[in-house]
Amino acid sequence: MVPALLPYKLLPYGFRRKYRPQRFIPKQKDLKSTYDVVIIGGGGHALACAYYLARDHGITDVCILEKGYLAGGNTARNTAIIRSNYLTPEGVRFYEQSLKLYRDLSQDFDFNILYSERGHFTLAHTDAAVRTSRWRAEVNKQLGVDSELIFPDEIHRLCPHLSMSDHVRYPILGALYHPPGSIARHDAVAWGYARGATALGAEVHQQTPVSGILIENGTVKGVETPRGRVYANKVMQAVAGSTSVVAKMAGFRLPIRTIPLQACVSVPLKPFLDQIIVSGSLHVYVSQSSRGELVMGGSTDPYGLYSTRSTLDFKEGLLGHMLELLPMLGEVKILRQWAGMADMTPDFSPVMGLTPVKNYYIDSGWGTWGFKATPVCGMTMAHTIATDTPHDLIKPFYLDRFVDYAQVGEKGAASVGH
Amino acid sequence: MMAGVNRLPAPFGAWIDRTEKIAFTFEGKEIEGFRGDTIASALLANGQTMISRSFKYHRPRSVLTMAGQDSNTLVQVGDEPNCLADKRRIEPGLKVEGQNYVGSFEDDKGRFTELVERFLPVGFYYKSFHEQKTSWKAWEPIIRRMAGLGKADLAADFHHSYYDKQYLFADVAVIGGGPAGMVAALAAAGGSAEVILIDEGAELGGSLCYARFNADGTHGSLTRAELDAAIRAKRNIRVLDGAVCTGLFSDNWLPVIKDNRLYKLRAKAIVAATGSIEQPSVFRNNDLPGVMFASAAQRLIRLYGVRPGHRAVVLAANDDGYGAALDLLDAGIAVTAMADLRREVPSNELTRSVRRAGVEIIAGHAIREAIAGPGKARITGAIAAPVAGEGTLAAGDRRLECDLILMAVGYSPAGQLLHHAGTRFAYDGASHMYRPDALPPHLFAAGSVNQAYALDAALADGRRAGWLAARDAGFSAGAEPPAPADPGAVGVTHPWPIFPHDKGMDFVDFDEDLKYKDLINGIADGYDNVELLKRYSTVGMGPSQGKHSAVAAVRIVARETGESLDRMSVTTQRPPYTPEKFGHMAGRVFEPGRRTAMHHRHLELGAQMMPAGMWWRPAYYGPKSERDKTIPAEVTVVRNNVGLIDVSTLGGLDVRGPDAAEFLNRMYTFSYAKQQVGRCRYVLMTDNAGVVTDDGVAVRFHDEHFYVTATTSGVDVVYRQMLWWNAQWRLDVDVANVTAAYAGVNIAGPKSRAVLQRVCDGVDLSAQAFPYMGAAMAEVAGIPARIMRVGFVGELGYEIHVPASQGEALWDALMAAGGQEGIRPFGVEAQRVLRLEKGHIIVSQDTDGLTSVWEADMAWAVAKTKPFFVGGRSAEIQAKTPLTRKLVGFTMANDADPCPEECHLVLKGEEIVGRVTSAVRSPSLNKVVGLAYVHPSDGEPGKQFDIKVAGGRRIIGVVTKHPFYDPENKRQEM
Amino acid sequence: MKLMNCPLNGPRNISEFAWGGEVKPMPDPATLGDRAWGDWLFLENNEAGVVREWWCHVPTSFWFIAERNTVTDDILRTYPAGDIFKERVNFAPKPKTTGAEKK
Amino acid sequence: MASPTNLDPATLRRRSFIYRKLAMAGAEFAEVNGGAVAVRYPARGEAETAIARRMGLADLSVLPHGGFKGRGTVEWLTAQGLEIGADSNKAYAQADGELAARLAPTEIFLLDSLLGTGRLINKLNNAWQWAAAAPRPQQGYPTPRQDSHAWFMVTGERSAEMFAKICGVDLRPRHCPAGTIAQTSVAKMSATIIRADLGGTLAYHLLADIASAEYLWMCVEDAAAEYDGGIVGLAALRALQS
Repeated sequence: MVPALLPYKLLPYGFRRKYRPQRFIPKQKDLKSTYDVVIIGGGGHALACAYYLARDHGITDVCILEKGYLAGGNTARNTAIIRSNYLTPEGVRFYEQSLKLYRDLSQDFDFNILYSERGHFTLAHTDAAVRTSRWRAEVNKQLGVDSELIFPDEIHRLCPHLSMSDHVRYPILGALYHPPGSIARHDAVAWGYARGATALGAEVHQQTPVSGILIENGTVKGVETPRGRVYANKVMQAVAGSTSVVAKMAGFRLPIRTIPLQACVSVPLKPFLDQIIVSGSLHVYVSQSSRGELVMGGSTDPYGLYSTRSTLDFKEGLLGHMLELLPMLGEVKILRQWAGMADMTPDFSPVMGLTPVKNYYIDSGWGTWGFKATPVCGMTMAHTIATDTPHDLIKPFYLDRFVDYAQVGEKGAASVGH
Repeated sequence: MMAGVNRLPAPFGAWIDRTEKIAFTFEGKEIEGFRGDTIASALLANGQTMISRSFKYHRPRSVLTMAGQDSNTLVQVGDEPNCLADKRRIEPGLKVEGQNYVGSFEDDKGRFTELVERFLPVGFYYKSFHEQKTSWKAWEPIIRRMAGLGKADLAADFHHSYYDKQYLFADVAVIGGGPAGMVAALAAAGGSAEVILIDEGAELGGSLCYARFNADGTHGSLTRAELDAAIRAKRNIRVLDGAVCTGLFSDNWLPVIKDNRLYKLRAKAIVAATGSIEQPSVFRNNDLPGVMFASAAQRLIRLYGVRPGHRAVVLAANDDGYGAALDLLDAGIAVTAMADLRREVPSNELTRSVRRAGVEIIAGHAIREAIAGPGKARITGAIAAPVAGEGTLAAGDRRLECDLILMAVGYSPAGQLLHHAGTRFAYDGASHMYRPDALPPHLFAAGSVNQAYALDAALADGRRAGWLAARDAGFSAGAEPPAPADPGAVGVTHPWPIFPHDKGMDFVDFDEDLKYKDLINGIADGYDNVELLKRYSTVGMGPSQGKHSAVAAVRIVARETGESLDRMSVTTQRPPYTPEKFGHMAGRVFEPGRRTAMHHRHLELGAQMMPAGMWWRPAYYGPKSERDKTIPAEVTVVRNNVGLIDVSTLGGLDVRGPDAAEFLNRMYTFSYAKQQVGRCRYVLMTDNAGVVTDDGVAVRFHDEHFYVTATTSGVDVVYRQMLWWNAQWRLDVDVANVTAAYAGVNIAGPKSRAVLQRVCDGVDLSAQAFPYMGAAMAEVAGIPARIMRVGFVGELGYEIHVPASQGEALWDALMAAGGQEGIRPFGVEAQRVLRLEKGHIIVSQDTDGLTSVWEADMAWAVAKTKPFFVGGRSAEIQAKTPLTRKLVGFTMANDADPCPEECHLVLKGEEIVGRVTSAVRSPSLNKVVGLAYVHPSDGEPGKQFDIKVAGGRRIIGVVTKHPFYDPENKRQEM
Repeated sequence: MKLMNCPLNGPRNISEFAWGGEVKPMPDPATLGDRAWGDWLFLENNEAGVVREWWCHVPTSFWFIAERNTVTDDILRTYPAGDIFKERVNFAPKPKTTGAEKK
Repeated sequence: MASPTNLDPATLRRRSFIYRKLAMAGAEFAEVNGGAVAVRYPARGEAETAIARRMGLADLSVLPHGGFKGRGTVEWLTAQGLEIGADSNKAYAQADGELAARLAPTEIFLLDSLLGTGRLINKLNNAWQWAAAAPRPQQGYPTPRQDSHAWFMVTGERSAEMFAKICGVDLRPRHCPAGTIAQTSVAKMSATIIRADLGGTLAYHLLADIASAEYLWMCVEDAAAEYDGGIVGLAALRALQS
């Protein structure tokens, strides 16, 4: 017990004269002309998929093609919240599996992803929001997920800094409390998967965009890149923010609109906010990172755009509302703002699994929730690719559910869902 | 007057007013400074060198830039954390404290982390603590405690200060009031263009205020005075000094912060004359108090009259270091030696003057190490060594006595704002700096941010940029000024001022306490791309966002990976340029709330108000403690007597024109072509996907005029959708949203007719003349009114809509008229109960984001033979698919069971098949009634289903036909 | 803050406008198959490039069309909806039996 | 009630949504158009015209205002004798000082003069009626602007600066000639601003959702405080105009 408490892994660093690097991302190799599986995109989902393809299905001849740098898209831009308190049973089961995988990732990777259980509070400021919170709590509990609807006294006890005034436009009437809600170091998740996948044989090729997709008789054959043509038996795309653009190369359209999602952090403060706080009515969420920064965001931008530009109005709106929740933070400062691109679906559930093109698979429609789904996406997509059959957990998220009028209505829980 | 041991006499200290002393405290000690002093200048003047503790190792830190560009002087000022002590001006009584220490500021226990520094390699937290869940559980709180810098003031539960915002407009905005910016503003204002010049300083001038451009040091101030006078004389230049522009957003949108205000400036064209940021040399202990930029020392001396040290060594790689040495000498500070990285020191006015002053110039030498004094609170010397090659030093150390080391080894353009706008930067192999390459439209760069380093070049560049910006904004005057012939950028920045030390503490990033080897090791771990290295090592992620570390990091990555600097760029610079307070971003809280005409009457009657969309509505009338009694009492009054509810918030739309009926046919599920004038009809709206989105009543007042109601929170969307559809259909119809124009009440209950008749002359309210679902325009209490015999509550009742400005008068009249019947106002809560007793749905409570008309069991509201209605095509398809749930009325199988709460689940076995959407113990029926989604196989009256209630208990609901109350609807038709 | 040139009100901060998505005129629902209807309704081009979109100036509830580059966010052109939708749209009466009755 | 006058606004049917605030500020009311308008604030130390020249705020909500919209509106109003120019977002002065604000090609917002006689607006409201049988002539439709919109007036040389704190449109006199209309967002509400100087004094009508009148009034008061702004009565406005 005691030795395990000591960070003994750090001892060699101190005692060795020379730094012994642990190479996480292997040096780039030459691009082969054929692979078993090509994964378009080098973010968390793609890397996780490669990892589980190798670990669970023995498929190691996998090539990950990333147009920029490793995990530099939405994986690098999200606010790293993990939770499973969804509204639909389909969503709850899926994200609960993700959360379970997350809990063991540091151990699996031998690499600390700084997974930190903080407790997640979705504040309700209207009767309707209280109802939705109860709905989510009831669905969660029925499926074994720890969630509860709590009321102002309890909220005040657990989050003493929140303004509980009822003389405001959005008084806090209740909250969905989800104790397992967590944060983690987003980059570390991707790096862990990258190391795991590459150690088992997968190749990561950065700065290698896909410029075309080879399809013969409705079956995918490979992809085009500036570094040459790459053939593959199976191809998956996991390119949040460019989903429709890549799918268009494969010849199909999706129920997706791509909309920027912005976030910002404060200058580091001594830790005071242990919880993750979300307010749908106020379009705000906030948590405090392991560096002491307040990590904050809101809802998606008001219109579609393929750009990660930032706006001033985002900050104005966000901080105005932030001070309604935490009025004492007026003198705290914003350090940096940025944006990612969210692929929004009509029902706020993902689009995963098979596509109209044979042997071409898709992992998309993550909206604002891609990070928390990373492990389960990797696991279920690996299964789907290996067996050419959608994993049970993702069957409800099939593309044709829209024309079948069988949507998975997660939207009710998600005016701002982080 | 000379407050402070290190205060220099006038004329040093151009920005301080020695006639006004100001006292404040630092760590509880009283400190005295002058008006105009910053916290840092006042502290240094009083011999308080250490100002803050570093992030990781808690090393003492002091002034580095004296320009607010670093985080070495972050302090806590009262309730404000992370305040830049070198920018923040002192005020009487200011309470300043150090940050990030354990124990006391002077005796910080946190400094012992440095002892175990070897065990904490780059990314150490990824590499350990995770072996077992127990380990991370134990260490996480410890690591978390170490995080952060300043403290939020948690005791406060209010906004600290009054912050507001203002829009500004300019033809040309010039950002930066240094020489280039001043000239740019003048050039831009040559015609009639309106120019705004934004500068951070207490006065315009930038480097003209503190730098030395010639041997006698007069050139800067004379130029400044001349330009300043010219600017003040221009009526079309507005100067915003003491203001910082923190970002450059789409379409020339600039946030400018000054005092407690955020200005939002829209300019037609922009000149960025933001200058450049001096860059450090990397050597051991380069972070300790006493090591600072040459420009920082010059600012201290010239602007604040503060002696930065007593004996200095100047490390130079350009002439500016010599200018600084002359400033030191003028201020009576000894200069032990100049170490110059260059093998050959050019001979010019400045270098010759330094030589003439008897200062030894050691060419081809770098600083290997600064010698730390006791407690590292101040350096006590420097070790200079000959430069052997790029980043390597040869033997031949020389110890130089000093308590001050100035670094003048080069610059990097302050290109943050240009970055925000998407400017590409390219590495210039001749100047060894990144320079703006392709500028976006309407944006111009001038001065040292644009590589114009020599003063004459900066002035010429400013003139050119100002002229171009004015032309871009539509104001041409005279001929285009030429670009400077020689910008003078070559020779000011050394390509490799980085000299790692075996024993470390050679900082590349002061904010994050990152040493040279941390970057090298991170690259070795595979993070060999600047962006990846930034994320892994956190280089450039601290409060100064890489202003001093980004370029060094690129140089190091380039060398380690063998990549050319031409092909690399610094990491993306994101807004803000400098940290912005939440208060500034928030400003005044603009949160409109809508109040009905009767709002104050409700308050006078003791109503508890609740938000409903944008509106405030009475929930019930009486104290909160009486809620459970009040609501049933309000219900009972309506059932037995007469009640009055404010329904002003209900949406109202006038739909007029020859195509009015056709338009409603398309927008709603029902059919309206044959609706009689003077009659009401239910409206149900679905969206194109067949989802129920709104409902209300359509009243036909004229063949071509329907008055349509919509839900309180839905009407704005309904209105916008109607206009959107008709923008495509082009029917001859006019739609007006008249929601706010009408105040409305519903007077309901068996005695409502009697009360209304009393104030309603000339209208026959009898059941025959004015039947249920009838409507008329008439006068009520002398007020023109739209009267409709509709209601949600299932009693005889009248909805009366009157001009909003007369709504209060209507309320007064009805309350007075109903006095003898004991009329009583009722609120939203009672109405919810009453409607549920009647089994009426509330759209968005009893429906959700996917509910179809079939699921809601509202097939009766769908006209089957219309050519088209929005959602109709989807409804057809949905009708062919088997239902997965159905909305039904229910009561409890067992009377003793508790009333389920809204959103308790309906289960079939363990499977979730639906939920309770509304439920209440009916005061009128004294039993539970409700609505719920159940499995379609359980959808017929009499079927039983499981409801999981609080505590996981299951109770049994019985599907029951509604209305629960008055099933034949006789009461509303009385 | 982007500027949007409203055909009625002139250049305004884009915060005064609401985005209405891509202009995709509705095909005749009476003749369209179920699958084709669903595709039209739910699938998006989500083009990375110049698109024709609906925008509404909120203070005046004025709908118009903008051509915008969804990569650069440049707004190339704005014009009243009437420039595209010129004719009154009529729907043919329904044949006697419809899907809705086969519930 | 703090008002020194005997006229209690609550005795009249038409009431401004902020009459309580005006009364608290010490307003003296007079009856206009069936409602009580704040004419002056006798307790003020400074002349109200001086305040109004600097930065004044007045509530004219009970004064007659109205409008018409829909196809045929402008043709019908022209036939009724109004003079309406071709440009939208321009306000056109009528013979007796009324304003016909053209919000859109087929939409007119009518503001009475400061006398508030209602002569023109009442005449038009009475004149408009449904024609007997279809096809009916195109004549627009009346809109209930009297009740949908609160009507404030913002006056004085600092008023443009004040607006810059709550409205993103450039209303500085040089950039916003007399008669210019801005339909925009003010303090996060939709609002219509019309520049209509009073004599030589810069002034704007501010028209916005009646249900948010109290909110907007407080926002303007807050923004105006910096410029020593104050509430003024109708009398001061009339004085400036003449």
